[in-house]
Amino acid sequence: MTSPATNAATMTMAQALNTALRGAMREDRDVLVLGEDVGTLGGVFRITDGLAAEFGARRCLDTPLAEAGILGTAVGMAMYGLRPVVEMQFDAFVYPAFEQLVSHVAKMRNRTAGRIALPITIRVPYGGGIGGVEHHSDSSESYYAHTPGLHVVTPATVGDAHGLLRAAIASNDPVVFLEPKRLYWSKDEFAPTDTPVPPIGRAVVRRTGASATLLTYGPSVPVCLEAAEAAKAEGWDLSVVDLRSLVPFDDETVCAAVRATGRAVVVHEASGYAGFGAEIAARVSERCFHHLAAPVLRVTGFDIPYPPPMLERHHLPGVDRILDAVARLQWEQ
Amino acid sequence: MTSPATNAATMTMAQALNTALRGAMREDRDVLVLGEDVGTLGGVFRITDGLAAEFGARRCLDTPLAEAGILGTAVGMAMYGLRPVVEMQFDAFVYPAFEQLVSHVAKMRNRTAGRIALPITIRVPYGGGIGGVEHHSDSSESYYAHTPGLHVVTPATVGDAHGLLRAAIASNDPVVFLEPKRLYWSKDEFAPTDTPVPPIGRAVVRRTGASATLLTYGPSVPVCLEAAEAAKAEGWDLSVVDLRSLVPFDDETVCAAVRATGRAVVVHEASGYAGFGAEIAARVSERCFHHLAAPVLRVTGFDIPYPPPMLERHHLPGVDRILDAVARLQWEQ
Amino acid sequence: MTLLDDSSTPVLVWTPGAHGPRRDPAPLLPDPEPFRMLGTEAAAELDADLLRGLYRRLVLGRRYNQQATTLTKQGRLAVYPASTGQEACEIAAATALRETDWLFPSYRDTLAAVSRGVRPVEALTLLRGDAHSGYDPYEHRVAPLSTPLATQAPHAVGLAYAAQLRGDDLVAMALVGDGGTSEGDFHEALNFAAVLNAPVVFLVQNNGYAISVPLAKQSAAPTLAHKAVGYGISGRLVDGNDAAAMHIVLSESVEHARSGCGPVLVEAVTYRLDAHTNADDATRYRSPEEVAAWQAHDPLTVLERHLREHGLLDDTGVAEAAEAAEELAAEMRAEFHTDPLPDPLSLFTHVYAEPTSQLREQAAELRAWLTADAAGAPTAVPKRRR
Amino acid sequence: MTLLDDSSTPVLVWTPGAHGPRRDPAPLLPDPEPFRMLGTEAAAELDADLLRGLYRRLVLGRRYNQQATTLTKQGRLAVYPASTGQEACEIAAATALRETDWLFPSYRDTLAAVSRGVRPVEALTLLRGDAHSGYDPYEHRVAPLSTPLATQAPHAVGLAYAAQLRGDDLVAMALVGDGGTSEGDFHEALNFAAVLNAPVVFLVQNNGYAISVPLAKQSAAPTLAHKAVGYGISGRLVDGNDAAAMHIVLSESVEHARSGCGPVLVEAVTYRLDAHTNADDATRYRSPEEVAAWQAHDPLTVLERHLREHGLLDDTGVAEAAEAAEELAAEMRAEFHTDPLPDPLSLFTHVYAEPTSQLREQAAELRAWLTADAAGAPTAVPKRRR
Ligand SMILES: Cc1ncc(C[n+]2csc(CCOP(=O)(O)OP(=O)(O)O)c2C)c(N)n1
Ligand SMILES: Cc1ncc(C[n+]2csc(CCOP(=O)(O)OP(=O)(O)O)c2C)c(N)n1
Ligand SMILES: [Mg+2]
Ligand SMILES: [Mg+2]
Repeated sequence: MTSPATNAATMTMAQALNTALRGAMREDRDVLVLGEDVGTLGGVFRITDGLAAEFGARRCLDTPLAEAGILGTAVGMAMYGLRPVVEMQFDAFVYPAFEQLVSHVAKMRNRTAGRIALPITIRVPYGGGIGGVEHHSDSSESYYAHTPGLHVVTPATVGDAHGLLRAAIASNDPVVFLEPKRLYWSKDEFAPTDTPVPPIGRAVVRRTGASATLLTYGPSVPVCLEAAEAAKAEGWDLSVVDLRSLVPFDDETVCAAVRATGRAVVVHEASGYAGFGAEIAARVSERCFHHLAAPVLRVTGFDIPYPPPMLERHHLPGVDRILDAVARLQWEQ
Repeated sequence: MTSPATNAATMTMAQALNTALRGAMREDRDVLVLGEDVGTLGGVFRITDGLAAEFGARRCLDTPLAEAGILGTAVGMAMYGLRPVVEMQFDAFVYPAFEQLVSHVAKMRNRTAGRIALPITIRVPYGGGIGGVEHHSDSSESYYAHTPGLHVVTPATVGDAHGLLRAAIASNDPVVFLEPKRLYWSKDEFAPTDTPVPPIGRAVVRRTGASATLLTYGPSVPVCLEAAEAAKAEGWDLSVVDLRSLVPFDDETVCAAVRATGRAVVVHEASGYAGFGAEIAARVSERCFHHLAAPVLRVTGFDIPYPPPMLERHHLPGVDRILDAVARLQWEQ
Repeated sequence: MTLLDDSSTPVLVWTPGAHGPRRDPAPLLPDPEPFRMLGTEAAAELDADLLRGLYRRLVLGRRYNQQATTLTKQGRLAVYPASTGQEACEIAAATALRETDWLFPSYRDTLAAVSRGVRPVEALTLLRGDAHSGYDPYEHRVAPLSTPLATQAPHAVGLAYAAQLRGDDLVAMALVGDGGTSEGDFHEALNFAAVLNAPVVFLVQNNGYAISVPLAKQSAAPTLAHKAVGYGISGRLVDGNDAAAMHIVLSESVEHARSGCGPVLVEAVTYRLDAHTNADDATRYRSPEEVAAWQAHDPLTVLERHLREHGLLDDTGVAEAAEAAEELAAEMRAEFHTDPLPDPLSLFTHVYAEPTSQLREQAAELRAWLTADAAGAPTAVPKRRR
Repeated sequence: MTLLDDSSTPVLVWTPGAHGPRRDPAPLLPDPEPFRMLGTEAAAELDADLLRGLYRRLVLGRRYNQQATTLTKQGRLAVYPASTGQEACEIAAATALRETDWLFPSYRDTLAAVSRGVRPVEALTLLRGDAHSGYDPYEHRVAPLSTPLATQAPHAVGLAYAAQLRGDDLVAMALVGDGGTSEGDFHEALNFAAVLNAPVVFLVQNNGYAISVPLAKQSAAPTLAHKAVGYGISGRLVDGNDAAAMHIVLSESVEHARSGCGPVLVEAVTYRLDAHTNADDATRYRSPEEVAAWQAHDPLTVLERHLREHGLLDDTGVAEAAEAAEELAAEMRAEFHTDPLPDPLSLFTHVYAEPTSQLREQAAELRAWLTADAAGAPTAVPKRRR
């Protein structure tokens, strides 16, 4: 998706994330990585591969198996001036650390009137589509987005994975960095050195169309782009907006894209009910009310616990369900 | 708010909750209460007052101070056929139990294909307005509402406090029972024996008006009713819908009330961003699109950590902010 | 009898004059060396049938692990965390419990479940991917496999407490790994069990690793069994590769709990001979020499050697056990031969006792899509509902 | 030096031949009786200036607790959890640390913060209700008071580890209550500290109750200090009402941690003489006799008696200390005389380093309402923006 640049190479999103971590650790000795299996093993997804070898076991730290302990320890490190990057092994294993996240990480700057900043990056492989057993495919972005004090970002491209991770580590606020695990092995041409670090908080229009606008993020971005291609056959020319940042929200880009078409569909993997898509739909409905020719629809996971591998394809929003929603955008009017 | 009935007495919401617990424990020996300070002390809000004396320390159990342990223990009790009622001492102290809540309580029925039911009631004193120090005034309903497998209810009247708690304890599904702590001392005439147990999942229209509809729940219900009174002076006749049940959602009642006026304002204490109001606004905007004369507006807490006592009145949605939103419902059209 | 008896005497607080320990820690501490039977003189006294039974179960268990691993290679199982090398622990967890007792396994413990009577295909359903839990927990009193580590430990406490409250004779056993002991839930469960005097046995299989993380990075405790004293319960240390020792220590612990003497923490020292799962590359974090050293202490080898040395097993016995194991393997292959076809609409059936109106709407949507799909919707936008 | 040194030898796994404890548990166990100085013969050797200093601090501490309690009655403080009776613990936490060290207090420990130099009005801001935390944590190296129990314990570990990584000489002390030891975070913090060999001292003030819940319903451990052995660290038991013993044990523990010998868990046996907070009714869960027994063992009485008996304190000394205490009390009254007027718009300033566009919008909204309010909007709908 990025245009070829000097010294570009084809890499996977996993490699881009690894490159980002390595670069940040080389440039700033205050950056350190901690989590379960991040050291010797390089993480179960190999995102931290080679970091312990290059930076030592104390800067790429295999911790005991306790997520509250990991995040709580990171808080103390950050209080002392380090910039910890925490790896949570899977989405559902953030939950044991929820109190640390909500009651400390999110609130520390506020409760100390700005005296303590917590530049912590919390990397969370999230989402489904990889045939994981239960507790390995959750999309928990809504919990984080509803917690003031956290930034929440999620890349959909190899380049953004690198850039947003560098931006997250550079941020003086805690960032929940959601990595769409089924895009780990997606590939793209990409030159880490040439690629500017995108500021956190900016959405990007991945495709401009005139008929309707798909609003999405993370693992659903490629699905929406595919749907937009398929929609051509129906005579629909779809815009696709990749939010990238759930907090802060890029109202400007999103509203402009919706007003331009007057129709919008929100797409994400998480269960729809009180999901992040509700916020998108509510905002857009409020802010673009008089531009809307049809209600904003949502295509999301069902309101069920994440299903077992053999059924997950029915749960995940796919091209067909997206096109079906587009078809329901009251074209007859 | 309830009409006087035979053997009615004036009681506080706290007393009604206590009455409900006592009644349930008398009728069913499988009902038991556990939590921090629920025994000898009767709970910090005295909701469990006298239960240990009547039912013994093993059925009204003072536990060690560990919320995951409390909820996890309740899971095991429920697996064995008991109907545990868990008291979480304050809203923010549910967070240590978040993993048990999300990964087990919410999912157990589903992951065992219906073989294990968990009839657990999780009582959570929530919300602000009582001058509590940090971590004592959170409105965390959005986290629970977004977690499939949980029922989420919250009473706004003395009668509903009793009825909904009885319904929650009788339910074969886990229920997060949110108690608006600033309504604990609200009083009403009420007869426990005469009052039917309202089914979980039904909203109630507290006031019918023709101009616009306020959609709200829990601690904001009395505020909305007050706003509706004040609005008369402006010539607005407002409907007020008390959701009572956030999960399941009473689409029928809510949509009918919104369609009747064509204008709606959602009111809750929690931070607005990705808050439960987003779901209400998104649903209503989608389902009542062609009936809406104006966008659905939200009046909520700001997107900030809950403020210290001396500033909380600025954060909480009050009558003025609600009327201000009503004024912005594009009456000129 | 218990600390929380309704009739209990006024609660004890340390008074200025009586500050000493509320209980003597000495009896709570584990032996300095893991308890062993096989290879010791005491082993000669062991019941021959017990040992032969354990042997047959071990052989079955090993074959079970092999077959399940093979099924992953054939794509019949999505993933399999083998308990190869830990079979003595898995099996003893079953032999030490009565039918009326409960087992709370962790994700690696399908063999323990199978040893309690759960059919392999049902125990492995989670790992095949057609459903989250394939067996009825009430049938053999085996809780669903717990993937979030140590989170099932408090469930065991609650269930045991509930049984006690009803006056039922029941012990609950929770299985946790060495890594799992670091989780807060492990701590809270032990503490609750101790304070409630609930009849629970916590079995920690210390196999040296949590995926790639060795014990030395997990805990600095003298032994994991030493954690018991911090809860005021008994700690036992046992050789997890000695099936006889495992059976004895767990049986004693279960009876200790059953008789109202309180929960027990048992640490079984063992080793995971296979990788974490079939998807793991164990050579990244441990040496072939280390694995070889433990292979020499394989629970099956150790027991077989003992039996042969004591004339309790001959080639016929070995062949018989192997045959039974082959039967099990054949049964597993047969069960896994066909692909399960879980019903997509089952997604909505067990979220709540009754589906909410929201779920009914969503089920209707999915049904419509499935129907359109089956009917073969127009090609331009295939499968789309019109 | 530490377990995780880059250069460390290959990780130790128990090998079949060497199954015994990886470290000897004996030295980790606490003494059977709490360590005491005052009233013992050894007390005669104590430095007189140290004791007189502790006395003055105790008198100040007691007065601080009284004044703060009075402020709640006057509505100047929203709530106050007094540490009356626990002053020796609070104070020793400060005297045992160097200026460069860090303190991680729990919600009850404002006196410990004040003893490290935080101004009372700043330490009490949280409880007055004008801001969440009134002091700059970096000024006196005191972390914000932690309301969610035990959650600050892992912070202490992380900070101590970070300092170690940078080669800075620093010890972190985390204060937890007896109730707080039941939380998972307490367990995880101790384990992390032990495994990382981080210089942390965990001080548990066992005051017998968690609100209404007595220790016997909180833990069945011989003593809470016995928990140390489960993490492979040293446990110390000390009389929390003996200021000299507290100072000595904490100083030794801090130096133990500082010198790289690992974290220490100290249990101080003490008693909360006041109710949980001014809003609590302690008569619901404990007897006047019990309170009276502890009053006789009041840390202030105990130390004063010792000083007088050894001729180290006379009426002048008592009067001087009382005078200093009255000065502190007067200062507190003066500071709390005026109502703070926190700026409503400050709500938005420290959520993020830079407010998001969402927060800027919301701040503008609030500003508009406040302006309308000040301008006196029409009466029918007062304060409403038009
Ligand atoms: C709460 C939680 N965190 C992380 C994981 C991911 N995970 C799965 S297995 C494992 C290692 C478990 O080690 P141990 O407890 O020793 O059990 P073993 O695998 O050795 O049987 C990890 C970290 C998990 N399942 N649950
Ligand atoms: C995580 C959490 N759960 C519950 C509470 C509510 N609470 C406040 S103080 C307290 C008792 C604390 O007891 P202890 O740890 O012994 O400290 P003490 O009050 O005796 O100083 C409780 C339950 C809390 N603050 N945090
Ligand atoms: Mg292990
Ligand atoms: Mg206490």
